[in-house]
Amino acid sequence: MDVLYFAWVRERIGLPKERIETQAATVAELVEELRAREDRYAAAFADLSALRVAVDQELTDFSAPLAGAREVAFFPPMTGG
Amino acid sequence: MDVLYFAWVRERIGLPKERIETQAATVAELVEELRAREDRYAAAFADLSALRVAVDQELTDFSAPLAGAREVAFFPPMTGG
Amino acid sequence: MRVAVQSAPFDFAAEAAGFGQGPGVGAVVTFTGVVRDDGGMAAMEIEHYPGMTEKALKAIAAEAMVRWSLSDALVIHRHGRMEPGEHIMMVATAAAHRQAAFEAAEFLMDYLKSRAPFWKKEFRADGSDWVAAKDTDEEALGRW
Amino acid sequence: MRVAVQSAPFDFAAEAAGFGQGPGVGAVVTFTGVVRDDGGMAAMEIEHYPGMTEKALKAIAAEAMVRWSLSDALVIHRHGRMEPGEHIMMVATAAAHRQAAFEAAEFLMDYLKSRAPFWKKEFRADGSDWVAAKDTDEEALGRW
Repeated sequence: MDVLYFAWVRERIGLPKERIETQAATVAELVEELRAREDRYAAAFADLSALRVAVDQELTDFSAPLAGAREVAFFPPMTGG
Repeated sequence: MDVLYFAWVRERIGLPKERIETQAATVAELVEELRAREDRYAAAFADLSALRVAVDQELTDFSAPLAGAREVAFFPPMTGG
Repeated sequence: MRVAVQSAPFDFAAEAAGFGQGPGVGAVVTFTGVVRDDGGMAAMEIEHYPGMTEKALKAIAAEAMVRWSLSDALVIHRHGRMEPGEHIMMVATAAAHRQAAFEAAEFLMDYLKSRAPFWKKEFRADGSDWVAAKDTDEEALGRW
Repeated sequence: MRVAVQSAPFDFAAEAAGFGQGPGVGAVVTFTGVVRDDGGMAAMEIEHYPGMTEKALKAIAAEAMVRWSLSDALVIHRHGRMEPGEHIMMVATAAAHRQAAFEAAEFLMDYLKSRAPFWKKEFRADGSDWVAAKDTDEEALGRW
């Protein structure tokens, strides 16, 4: 699945997008996998309360299932307008 | 003093403005004098709750004193905007 | 801050383009009132109280400027005859943040509706009538 | 109803001039966000989530259309680099009455601020920083 990062999450991890093969059943499980990879992921996902997640371009929460998902995005709270 | 009428008050009384010599101490006393004049005045001032009054171009109420006033205006509730 | 009472049409887009350019402005709100064509209305005529109208609008705009620390405020209100689709009036507010700009614009509108000396008359095929003031407009003042 | 996400500047006055012309429209509200020059900010950069942004704005605008029986709604939001004084975004709402037009515009703004995938970065002489989301913006959603 495609995993996208925006704003300081993108900067901290160092790339905007990557393809990840995962068996994670939920967003939270995917986050655990990413955290275990490298320090920069652990740093980006250190405080989940400072992050938001979208699955297939719909805002959701970390308990959301990933079955059938094509795209998951992580980013800080939005500051549009 | 100048007495002005607007909207349906003007139409009912039949003129936009007139000069009136009065000893009335308050707006309410002026209204009593006008009511006593002719039916068209009595009709216009039949229901004071449907009227608003300004003394010298400031909104006020019927108990307002007239001492020193140059201009009194009677009109229905405003409908601007 | 600018206030205008006029019978001539105004150019809403041009007024909006020239408004709220100052430093520190982060939010601009405009409101425009348009003559509705509902109910078969052919035209509207707005009567006003020359002299008092300008004073009332200036007082309302000055209060909004202070209360919401506005960078600028604009009120334009027409009088005379207008047809459906024509702009009756507009207000514009400029502030650092959106809440102040929105609140000040709504405050100006609520006061214009019930405290500025304008009276609307509607002309239809079967006659004309003065528009009655709405209780809800009077009640809207309660929140300020 | 129209939604646009673009890096190019937009002409607020021209957009406002062409908006809300339909029958039955009595009230038009616009909101424009402007890059503030306070605190010595040299420029702002807005990142967004292509694809999701358009979907989110359309969903928010469509909800406003239904909820306030709007005649029309417009949302334009820029991304990329902007300097102080430039327009970041605008919303416009057209309705029969002023309360619906105001409420719908405020609803659109509150949702844009906290639910549309945009992120602002400020550039100053001494560096750059992502703008932190405000608790008050999140709380503002509670009223809808």
